[in-house]
Amino acid sequence: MNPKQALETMLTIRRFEEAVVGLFGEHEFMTHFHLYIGQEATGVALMEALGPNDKIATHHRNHGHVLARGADPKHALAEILGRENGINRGASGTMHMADTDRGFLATSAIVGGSISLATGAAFALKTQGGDAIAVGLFGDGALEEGVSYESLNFAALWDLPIVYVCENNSEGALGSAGGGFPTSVSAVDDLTDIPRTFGIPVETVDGRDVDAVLDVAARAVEQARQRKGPFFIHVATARYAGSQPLWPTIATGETDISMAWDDSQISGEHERWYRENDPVLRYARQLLAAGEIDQDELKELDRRVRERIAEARQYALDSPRPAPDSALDHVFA
Amino acid sequence: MNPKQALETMLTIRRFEEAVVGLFGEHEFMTHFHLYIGQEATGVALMEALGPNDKIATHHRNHGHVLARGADPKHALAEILGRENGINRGASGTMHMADTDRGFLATSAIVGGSISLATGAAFALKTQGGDAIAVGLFGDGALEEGVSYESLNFAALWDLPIVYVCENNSEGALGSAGGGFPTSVSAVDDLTDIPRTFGIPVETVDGRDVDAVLDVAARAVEQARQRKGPFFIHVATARYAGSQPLWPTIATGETDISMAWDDSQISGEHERWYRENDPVLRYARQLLAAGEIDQDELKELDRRVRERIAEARQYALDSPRPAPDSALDHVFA
Amino acid sequence: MATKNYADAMLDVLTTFMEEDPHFAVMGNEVLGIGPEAGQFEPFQQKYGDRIHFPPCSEAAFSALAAGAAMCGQRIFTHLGLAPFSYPAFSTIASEIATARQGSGGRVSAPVTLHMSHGLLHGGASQHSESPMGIYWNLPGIEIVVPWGPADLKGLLRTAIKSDNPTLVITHAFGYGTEGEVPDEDYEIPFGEAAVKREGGDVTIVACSMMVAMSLEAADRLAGEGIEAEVIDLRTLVPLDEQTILESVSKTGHLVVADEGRLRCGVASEIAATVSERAFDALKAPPARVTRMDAPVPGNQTQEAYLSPSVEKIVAAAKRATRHAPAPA
Amino acid sequence: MATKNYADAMLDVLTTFMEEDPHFAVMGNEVLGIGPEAGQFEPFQQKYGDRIHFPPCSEAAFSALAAGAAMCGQRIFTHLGLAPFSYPAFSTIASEIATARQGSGGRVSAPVTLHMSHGLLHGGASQHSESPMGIYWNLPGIEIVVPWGPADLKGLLRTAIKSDNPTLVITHAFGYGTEGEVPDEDYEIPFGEAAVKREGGDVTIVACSMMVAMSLEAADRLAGEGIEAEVIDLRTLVPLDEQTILESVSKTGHLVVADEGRLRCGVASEIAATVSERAFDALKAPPARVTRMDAPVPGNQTQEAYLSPSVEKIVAAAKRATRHAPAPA
Ligand SMILES: Cc1ncc(C[n+]2csc(CCOP(=O)(O)OP(=O)(O)O)c2C)c(N)n1
Ligand SMILES: Cc1ncc(C[n+]2csc(CCOP(=O)(O)OP(=O)(O)O)c2C)c(N)n1
Ligand SMILES: [Mg+2]
Ligand SMILES: [Mg+2]
Repeated sequence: MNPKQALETMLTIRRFEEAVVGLFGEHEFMTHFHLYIGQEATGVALMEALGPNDKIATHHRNHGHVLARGADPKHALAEILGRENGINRGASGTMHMADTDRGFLATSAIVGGSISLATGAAFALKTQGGDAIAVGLFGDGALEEGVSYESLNFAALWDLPIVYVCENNSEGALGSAGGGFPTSVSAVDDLTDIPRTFGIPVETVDGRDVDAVLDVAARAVEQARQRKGPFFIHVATARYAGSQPLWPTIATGETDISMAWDDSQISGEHERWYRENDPVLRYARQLLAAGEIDQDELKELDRRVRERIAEARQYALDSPRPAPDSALDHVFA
Repeated sequence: MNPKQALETMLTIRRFEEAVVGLFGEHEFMTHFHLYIGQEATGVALMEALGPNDKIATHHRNHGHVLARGADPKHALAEILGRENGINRGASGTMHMADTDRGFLATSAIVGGSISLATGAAFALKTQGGDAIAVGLFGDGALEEGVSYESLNFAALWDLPIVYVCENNSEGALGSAGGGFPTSVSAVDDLTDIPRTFGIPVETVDGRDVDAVLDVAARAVEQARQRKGPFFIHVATARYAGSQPLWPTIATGETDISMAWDDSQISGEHERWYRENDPVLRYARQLLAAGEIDQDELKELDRRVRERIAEARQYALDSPRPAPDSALDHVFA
Repeated sequence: MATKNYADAMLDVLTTFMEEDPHFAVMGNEVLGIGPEAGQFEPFQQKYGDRIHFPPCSEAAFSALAAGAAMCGQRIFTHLGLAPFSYPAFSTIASEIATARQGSGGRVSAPVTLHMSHGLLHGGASQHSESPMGIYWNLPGIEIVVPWGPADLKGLLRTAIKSDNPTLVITHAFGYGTEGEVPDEDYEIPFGEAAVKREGGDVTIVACSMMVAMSLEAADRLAGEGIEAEVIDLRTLVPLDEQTILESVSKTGHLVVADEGRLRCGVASEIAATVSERAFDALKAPPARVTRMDAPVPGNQTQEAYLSPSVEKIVAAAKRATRHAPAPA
Repeated sequence: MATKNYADAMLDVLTTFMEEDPHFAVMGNEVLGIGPEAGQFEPFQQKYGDRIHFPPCSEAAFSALAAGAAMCGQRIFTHLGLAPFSYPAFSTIASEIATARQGSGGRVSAPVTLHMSHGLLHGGASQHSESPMGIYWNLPGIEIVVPWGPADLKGLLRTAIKSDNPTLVITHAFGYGTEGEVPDEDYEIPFGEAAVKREGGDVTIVACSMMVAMSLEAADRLAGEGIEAEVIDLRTLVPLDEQTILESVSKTGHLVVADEGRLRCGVASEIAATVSERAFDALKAPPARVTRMDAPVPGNQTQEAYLSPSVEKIVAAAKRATRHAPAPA
């Protein structure tokens, strides 16, 4: 993994999500949406560990996955705005982006959808031979849907080449009872007991730590590639404050990259976020400390990313909407 | 528990099922059905442990549960033959017998149905106060349906007063792959790991042993009654040879009670069944050995049971069928 | 009388049951949706928190839980969320709840009230935009309520919760904020009584839920062109008030059915078939169905609008119907 | 040509795909049902055992597994069992399989073949006796095949598995043993082509699956009374061959739809509505629906018979239709 590149991708995801919230505020799209802020390290490290032929099924919180896998932000933003030249011709919107050119199988907003479809991909990849693997990305809430247990049973029974990636963002979540966005409600204290029950090897990793995620992801992917059966990665992340309410906000403000070296303005309600939980700032500090990057390079990198997202934003806004009657184009092959 | 009475109920269930197979052979009913043979000890001991106000949801293999709870064989047989004076006015047939007077909540033939409905009963009983508990009876196969995991989660999360009774009859089953009746296909080596994952106390018990089942059932029921949360009983029984194929048979022949004291004719393919696995013969031998009953009493008991079932059979055959247009009587209240 | 929205009306009813019945419970997440009205839930939650349950994302089990509880006599208002989230519970609804009474010779009953939100969501895409009335109407054993307007919602919801039958209450996801005059006191609106929301002699427009509002708007436009439309709000699909529909059609001779669900085997098909069967001689023109087109809804407002029933489409259908020249005998 | 039953016909097709496609797989339990034909599976299993998978009782996951595999280009014939066992998989079918292509702007497709058995089972009760065609027909994005007769089954099943769309093949649980002349070679019957199984000029009887056989028997009886019925076997609901139906009705002027599903929002309602809408002027009498009555089926043969569509009911409906005296103009 090229650290600078990884940081750039993480920051790209961050700026992308900041742009998404802006566009929603400007009524450029009206539907419910979900931010990947706070989870960037997971997407970037995981995709780093995957090969070009691997298949991925993901869920409603998919923006970061699609971008980390290499999709162009301008096509992703165009998609969210429902434009003709979006990743899915404007038909999927924010919750269903499925970039099949990059191995995305399907993106389901039905909790339990991605874990079950990914299991099927693993079944096909095993049957077809070769060494491609399947990845199922889902949240902790998916472990409340019965179909997820059923799917784990299949993966274990039939030794399927799949890596399950559960992004647990419940820490600090309000949940429905708290009037916020729903979060995990489970009697299972340690969610890793669930895959363990089915005999699926599992590890918990700190989702704020790029290197840690890459390390476990690489081993998980290798095991599946070697056809040694499924692996379950439980990624623990602190929930982004802006993802606590029913509708996302940029609660911590637009990310100020200078916080990576300048402590002085870090304070207030979100101090802990800036210091410990923001995966982007964390990784930036780490690279600065290691001398992998210096302040000027970091500023330059940030400028480049801002510019790219600004261009993507304009591209999306300038893009044409699909013809109304194209609504019937893809009901059947 | 009165041992003689328990034995009589077990034998009643056995003779009842023998009569059911006979009636099917005579085309008195045509649907798929399921025998409780080999599991009599569980039903009898469990019902012994329950109180009059407890609620029970059971599944397709329900004959023994309904009889053990005290239903009159003649009403049960009339039900199976679809007669007006059956337990459910002839509308439920073999797979849905729901004797509400005896606390049966509902009897579902959808795998996963009874465990989920029973969980709801426990919710109501907890809300309503009092000390009544709910019991969910289901097979090992139910632990393949996602809804079962979801239900266990609810029971654990909300401390519901419920005893789950999983009758595992997979030992010796052929399963679908073997061309027989479907049986458990799970990657979970020890099914008790499933409730354990949700923090639900669980015990495995030998389903051929009346006393053992009664012992654990009594403790489980007491815990639920005291509102100390759910309990899961995993009952292990050997599968009855007649329940291996898709359609049940009396594979081991009509039960010869004299095998309880006379070894001489025990031989052949089913020797192990007669000696070790048949819960009725086992319990009869146990009571004989303990001097709780003697041969003559046992013969007399068997005669009484045969007579009762013969009468029930005649009663069922003589019973009227419901009026055809009663098919619309109970769609709505 | 006061001006209230759906959310107010729902809370009125739920509050009364909380007060009337010490065991009454509410189960579900985002019971008042995720729009601005969601906030109205908080004071209610404050007051009755111990009987308000926020289940895990396990629709199959929590609908079964509500059904099992109802079988024991407990009333639970159960909110499944958006209609597509009821699909993981489909087996529970179709095979347990709908069949409990008939399958037991009338001895078991599961009088649970299941609430879900339906409708097209301005780009919400197929997995959030179902209008499943046709699917559930094919399952006898469940009463189906499809109200429009807070006053009807209040009276019908009370009837639903009191009903000894399982009841499905399907309201529009965008309806929570809809306002109207709502009586303060409690009242019940009997099931099986459609409401003539507008009288007219030229064409009968049958609708439910939000399509009632569109049909009324269409009727106004039609009036401008000299066509008087009678607008019938079904209010409940099960039981269905056939009489009101048939009487209206025998008066107008023309039928338009407007439904937000899909065409094939949907509400519009059922009404059109029933009228054709029962009032054939009264019909002067083909019955017209105005529905969501038969395609999964893309997550795109432009495409969604194309697929959606609309005031324009209702107006056009009504005109076509009233101008139909019967074939020479 | 040889005399074969459904089971033979299915095995013919599955065998060809096993031979043609090294990755083709079969997944399901009791693929040939639990009747006498179940035994015919064994030699097939012997030969292709490594690609025949017996899943746990987890319909939601194994239908999703088949869909996910299909998204990766693997063809899997997936047997869900009896129709009610497809209900735990309803979310997978409705929200994933049906919507995959449209929701992705045509980039994703899930060309899975799902097979299930429907129908009344002589006392099998509601949880085993669903005929869910109406429910699934309300879900665009899935092709629906409802064959009758082993020859049609063979040709339609091959088309289904080859199709690049998700396909639901719904056969009658009592059909496995039904025999007929079946060509030995492989062939495909295109979707969307109904078959006129009997010609007649007085009344059109539209049916699918086992109701085709009942309709043909009814037609014979009607002929005895001088009424010539034309019997149309829909063969596929999606796509629907409207033309063949409409042409027949414009010839006969009378329509009877026979369906084993329920009345409300069922197949009969859809056909009746479509014909009323599209061939209104040709209809000389009200369209008649002969269906399963709207009640959960009790586990009782006497009551079941009362609820069931029958030859007698079809005959009576056809007579009523042809004798309808139109209202004086
Ligand atoms: C079957 C179903 N039920 C309910 C919902 C509503 N819903 C949308 S997101 C969500 C919470 C998901 O939590 P999690 O899986 O942890 O993902 P996160 O948003 O936390 O990343 C719920 C319940 C849904 N989409 N699908
Ligand atoms: C949802 C569902 N899927 C499939 C079936 C078919 N089926 C009937 S019984 C059975 C096996 C049940 O095994 P288990 O739960 O262990 O009960 P047992 O018959 O062994 O006592 C199956 C799969 C069903 N009834 N319901
Ligand atoms: Mg989460
Ligand atoms: Mg079993």
